[in-house]
Amino acid sequence: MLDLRLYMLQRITALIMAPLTLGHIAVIIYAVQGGLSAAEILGRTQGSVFWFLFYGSFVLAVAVHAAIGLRVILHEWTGMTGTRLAALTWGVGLGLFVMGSKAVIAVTWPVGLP
Amino acid sequence: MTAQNDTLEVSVWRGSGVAGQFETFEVPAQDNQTILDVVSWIQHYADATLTYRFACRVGMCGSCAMMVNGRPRWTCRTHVKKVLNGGKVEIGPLRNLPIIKDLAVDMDPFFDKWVAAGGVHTPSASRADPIPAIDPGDHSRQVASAGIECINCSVCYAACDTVAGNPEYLGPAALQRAWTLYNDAKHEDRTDILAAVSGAGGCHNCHSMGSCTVYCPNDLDPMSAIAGLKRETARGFLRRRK
Amino acid sequence: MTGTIERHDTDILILGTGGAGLFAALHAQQAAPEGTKITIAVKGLIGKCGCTRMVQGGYNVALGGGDTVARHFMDTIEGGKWLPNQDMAWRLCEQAVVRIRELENEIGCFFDRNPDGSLHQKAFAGQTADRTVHKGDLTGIEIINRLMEQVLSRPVEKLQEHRAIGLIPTKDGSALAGVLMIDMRTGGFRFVRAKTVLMATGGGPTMYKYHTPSGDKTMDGLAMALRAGLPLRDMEMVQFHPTGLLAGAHSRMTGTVLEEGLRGAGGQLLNAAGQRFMFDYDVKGERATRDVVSRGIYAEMRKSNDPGQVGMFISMAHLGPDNVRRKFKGMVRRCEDSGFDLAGGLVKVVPTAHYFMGGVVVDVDTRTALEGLYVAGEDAGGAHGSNRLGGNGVANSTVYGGIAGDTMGRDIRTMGNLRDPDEAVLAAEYARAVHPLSRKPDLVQPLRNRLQEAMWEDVGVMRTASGMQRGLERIATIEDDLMQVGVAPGNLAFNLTWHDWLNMASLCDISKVIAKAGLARENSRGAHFREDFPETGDLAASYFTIARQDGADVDVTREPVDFSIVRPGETILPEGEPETLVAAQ
Amino acid sequence: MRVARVHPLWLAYVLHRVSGLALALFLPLHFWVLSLALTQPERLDAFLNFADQPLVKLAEFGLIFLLAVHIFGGLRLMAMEWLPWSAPQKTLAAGALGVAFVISGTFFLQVV
Ligand SMILES: Cc1cc2nc3c(=O)[nH]c(=O)nc-3n(C[C@H](O)[C@H](O)[C@H](O)COP(=O)(O)OP(=O)(O)OC[C@H]3O[C@@H](n4cnc5c(N)ncnc54)[C@H](O)[C@@H]3O)c2cc1C
Ligand code: HEM
Ligand code: SF4
Ligand code: F3S
Ligand code: FES
Repeated sequence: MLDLRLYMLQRITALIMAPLTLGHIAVIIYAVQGGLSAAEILGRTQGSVFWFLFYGSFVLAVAVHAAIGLRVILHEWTGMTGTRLAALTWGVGLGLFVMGSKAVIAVTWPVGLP
Repeated sequence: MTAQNDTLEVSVWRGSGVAGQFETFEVPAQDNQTILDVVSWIQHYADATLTYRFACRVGMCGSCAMMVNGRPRWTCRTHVKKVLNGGKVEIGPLRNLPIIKDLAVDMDPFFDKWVAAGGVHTPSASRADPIPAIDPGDHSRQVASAGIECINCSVCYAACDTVAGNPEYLGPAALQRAWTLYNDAKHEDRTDILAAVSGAGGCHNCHSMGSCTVYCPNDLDPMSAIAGLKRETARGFLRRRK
Repeated sequence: MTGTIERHDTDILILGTGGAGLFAALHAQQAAPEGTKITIAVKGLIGKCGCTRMVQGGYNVALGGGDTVARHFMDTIEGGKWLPNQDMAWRLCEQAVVRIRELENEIGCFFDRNPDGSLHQKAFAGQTADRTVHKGDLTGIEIINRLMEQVLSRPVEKLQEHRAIGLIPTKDGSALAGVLMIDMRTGGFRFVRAKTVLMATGGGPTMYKYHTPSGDKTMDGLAMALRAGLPLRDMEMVQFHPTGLLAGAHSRMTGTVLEEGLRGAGGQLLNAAGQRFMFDYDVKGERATRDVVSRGIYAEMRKSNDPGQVGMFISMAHLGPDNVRRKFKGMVRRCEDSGFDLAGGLVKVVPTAHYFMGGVVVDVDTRTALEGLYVAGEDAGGAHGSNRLGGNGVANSTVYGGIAGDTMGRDIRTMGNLRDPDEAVLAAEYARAVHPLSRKPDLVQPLRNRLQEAMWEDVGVMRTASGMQRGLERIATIEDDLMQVGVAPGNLAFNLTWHDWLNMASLCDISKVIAKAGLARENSRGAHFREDFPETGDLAASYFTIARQDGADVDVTREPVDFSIVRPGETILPEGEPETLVAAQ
Repeated sequence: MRVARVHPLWLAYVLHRVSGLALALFLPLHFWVLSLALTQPERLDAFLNFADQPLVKLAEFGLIFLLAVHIFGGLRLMAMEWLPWSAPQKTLAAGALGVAFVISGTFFLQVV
């Protein structure tokens, strides 16, 4: 179910996410001091190429990573195989990617609050 | 501890294929009694139709493995005292393999995977050649020797949840054999092994849950052997991409 | 009344997957013409049953460093007390050199090395050179695992858990047509025709109260050969290992070997009073050869004459428990698992039946008197004479297994079609096997216990004419009782009790032959010791025994040993060669 | 039939799987909330206020904890798989858990 290619993809995406996620947590810890507000968050991120790339690559990586992870769990726990498993893997991956992209765009696109 | 009781209450799995249930027997307790002795006593004196398998009686052949209180073990080397629970013990067929009857399982899938993992020596010399000098202290030889005493008893295979969930997974013993051969200087097709363990059922399915290493009665460490295969295949993957 | 017997055809059939059977399969594949069908039938799982797997000490082969094939040969002849078939012994020593290279280079075994990378060799008792190649003290596992992989990965038909029960000749009796077997998993019968059949079922003297071989070995092969009318030689020769573990009659651990190395390293044998006794029997004390130590322990047991005190003790503690634990890790753990402390305490030991030197008469190419039947390994007689040297057992099974494969592969080219069986014999063999199914079910195990007691007491380590006569009577009664004991016919799938019954039938048949051959040898050689004839006898007039089925009886005759290579008192070693190359311990 | 297999490495595996699964289930929710920023910022604010409640704080702590567990569990795994040292695996498993605690604990302290 997990050949070398999928394995490498999962490991590489994990390696990409590790610093991103830790960075994200650090930011949150820093940010929550004094309470969060939407404006505060967005003020920092919107229009920033850095944060766009930061969260964008996270979304890309996590879509791949979680899709592969869920694929393995589904196979081992439900015995699902073949096209259904492949379809679900892609579905999860694309779903996460679309939802994640929307979030990233919402948070980093330089439009400002309407 | 109630080992002093003069009888043991033994639940034994009965049935063929998927159907079956536990059946309880009273077995006289003895000093120096192994689980294999208990099972044998039942067949000899209580129920002539009980099926199980053994050969060597001393932990060399790996044919007597069963689930004892839910844990895979060599029954010929398991002293009753070690597993007795309030005078009771539960004995079932080895997990993760098709049951033929009662306590005997079909080991063919285990051995098919052994071969599929590339666990067969391919010669780099012939009987006409001298035996190669090999430094026993050489690093790769020591890695190869670490797993060489495996008796293919399938205890690790039964312990692994990945095998349980993923029928294609080659399993710890087969992969450990592949790793041994990969490190064997005498083996001709070392890269073939990496290909054999990189497919859909290959080493990359292992989650390093370590039950193989924890339960191997031989103190072998298939988990680390599999990690070795992952390392080498990953290295090969990256190199190829360059 | 042949119920349903499934018919099956092949070209080359191999019975057993010890060193002999597996090597035969590989060599047959190399030697036979393209398209030859090869089938392996075995009582257990491929490679996991039999004794080759249990080999501890190692593999004898002369690989230079002063050692020569001639020296190996001389040790084998002298160890066998001049009874071996010399041509077979020579071939064994000569071919072992090739076989060990094959094992390392082609099969993939890795044997222990010296620091300089060359093979490590040590000396078993009775050898005049460091000759034994080994993999720690688990040599058999390495050999059989590697052979098993090779065979499993080849297109050989595998009939696992198939028990051979009868050799079926052609109607005119001139050749073998095939083998009747039971598919143990289903309980069904299967008759397999083959042009050539190798019998490599490995003997196995498990009719003794204490025995080392694996549970699947019960003399089936020799019993089948006897019924098929083949001559068996040296059938009185049962090798006892001096230190079998004594864990009680109820335990399958009882009889299993505590390795030779324990005594070699200085292990002491003690009696119930805690005293060493082996020096009363031999100047080498505990380090004397197997037969001598076995007799010493046996005599001491008899001396103590205490029914509550069976067996003697082995003590290692004086060598330092930690040291012992380090040096004999496997043995210490094994004892521990069955409840004994080998490193620091006393472990009870008893001589245990280990190897069977007797077997079917074969030529140096493993051919027998019956066309189409070949025999190799422990089932074949002749190579060891009255005593097998430690390390010559696997050498024998792998060398001759390979030769059998080569010979069958070659012979099959000139053989015509498959032969048709004598249906009457087939029906008789079938009837024999189903006999218990129509009797009232009863316990089989007590009969096995009785047979084992009888053989141990009357046809064991030390023998007398009256003892062996008594033994024969006891066997006869047990056999009569066996014929009355039934097995419930309801569920024959993987029915171990039915197979226990069949095991008993084979063991009784061969037990009788052992006792009769023992009676026929009126001197003491190697493993065979007659209290009433303790002398070796005239070496130059050495004879070996031949047993044959004669109607309902077994007939034993004597035949002179053919000293085809060397005569007693002479040697083939060059003049001036030292007597031994082994440094004194 | 019952299967007995509880030992540290197996627990580490279960923890890794459960945390991965939980994260995978939570992530879509997280993305959804963030994407509200574009269309309905007031609902995002409302959510953030809601997130100030102690119970929710605890849940967040759990989440960060899971994330930390998963990350360090994952790093532990990759170290085991790829780095030559492999013996002290149990220590690694425990260590990963420890680091996870420290991180999420810091978060917790900061937040409360
Ligand atoms: C504990 C122990 C230690 C030993 N140590 C040494 C040593 O250190 N060095 C040494 O040289 N020798 C040693 N020996 C002896 C050695 O093991 C044997 O000489 C040799 O392995 C015999 O090989 P084989 O192939 O003839 O028989 P085996 O390896 O015994 O194989 C016999 C095969 O025949 C099968 N079989 C039996 N009956 C039937 C049937 N009816 N139908 C189908 N199949 C059947 C069995 O299941 C098995 O597969 C030792 C033996 C024992 C028991
Ligand atoms: C936050 C987003 C993440 C999600 C949703 C997620 C999800 C998952 C899932 C569902 C699995 C499958 C678990 C299993 O097979 O048992 C998994 C496996 C894995 N994850 Fe993550 N993960 C995330 C982040 C990370 C990070 C940051 C790392 C980096 C260290 C990581 C490392 C791994 C590894 C190594 C595996 C493989 C486990 C195995 O083979 O047993 N993950 N992940
Ligand atoms: S690795 Fe250990 S448990 Fe697994 S088959 Fe080999 S000896 Fe048995
Ligand atoms: S138990 Fe199974 S998951 Fe891997 S570490 Fe061992 S093979
Ligand atoms: S009977 Fe051989 S390992 Fe237990």
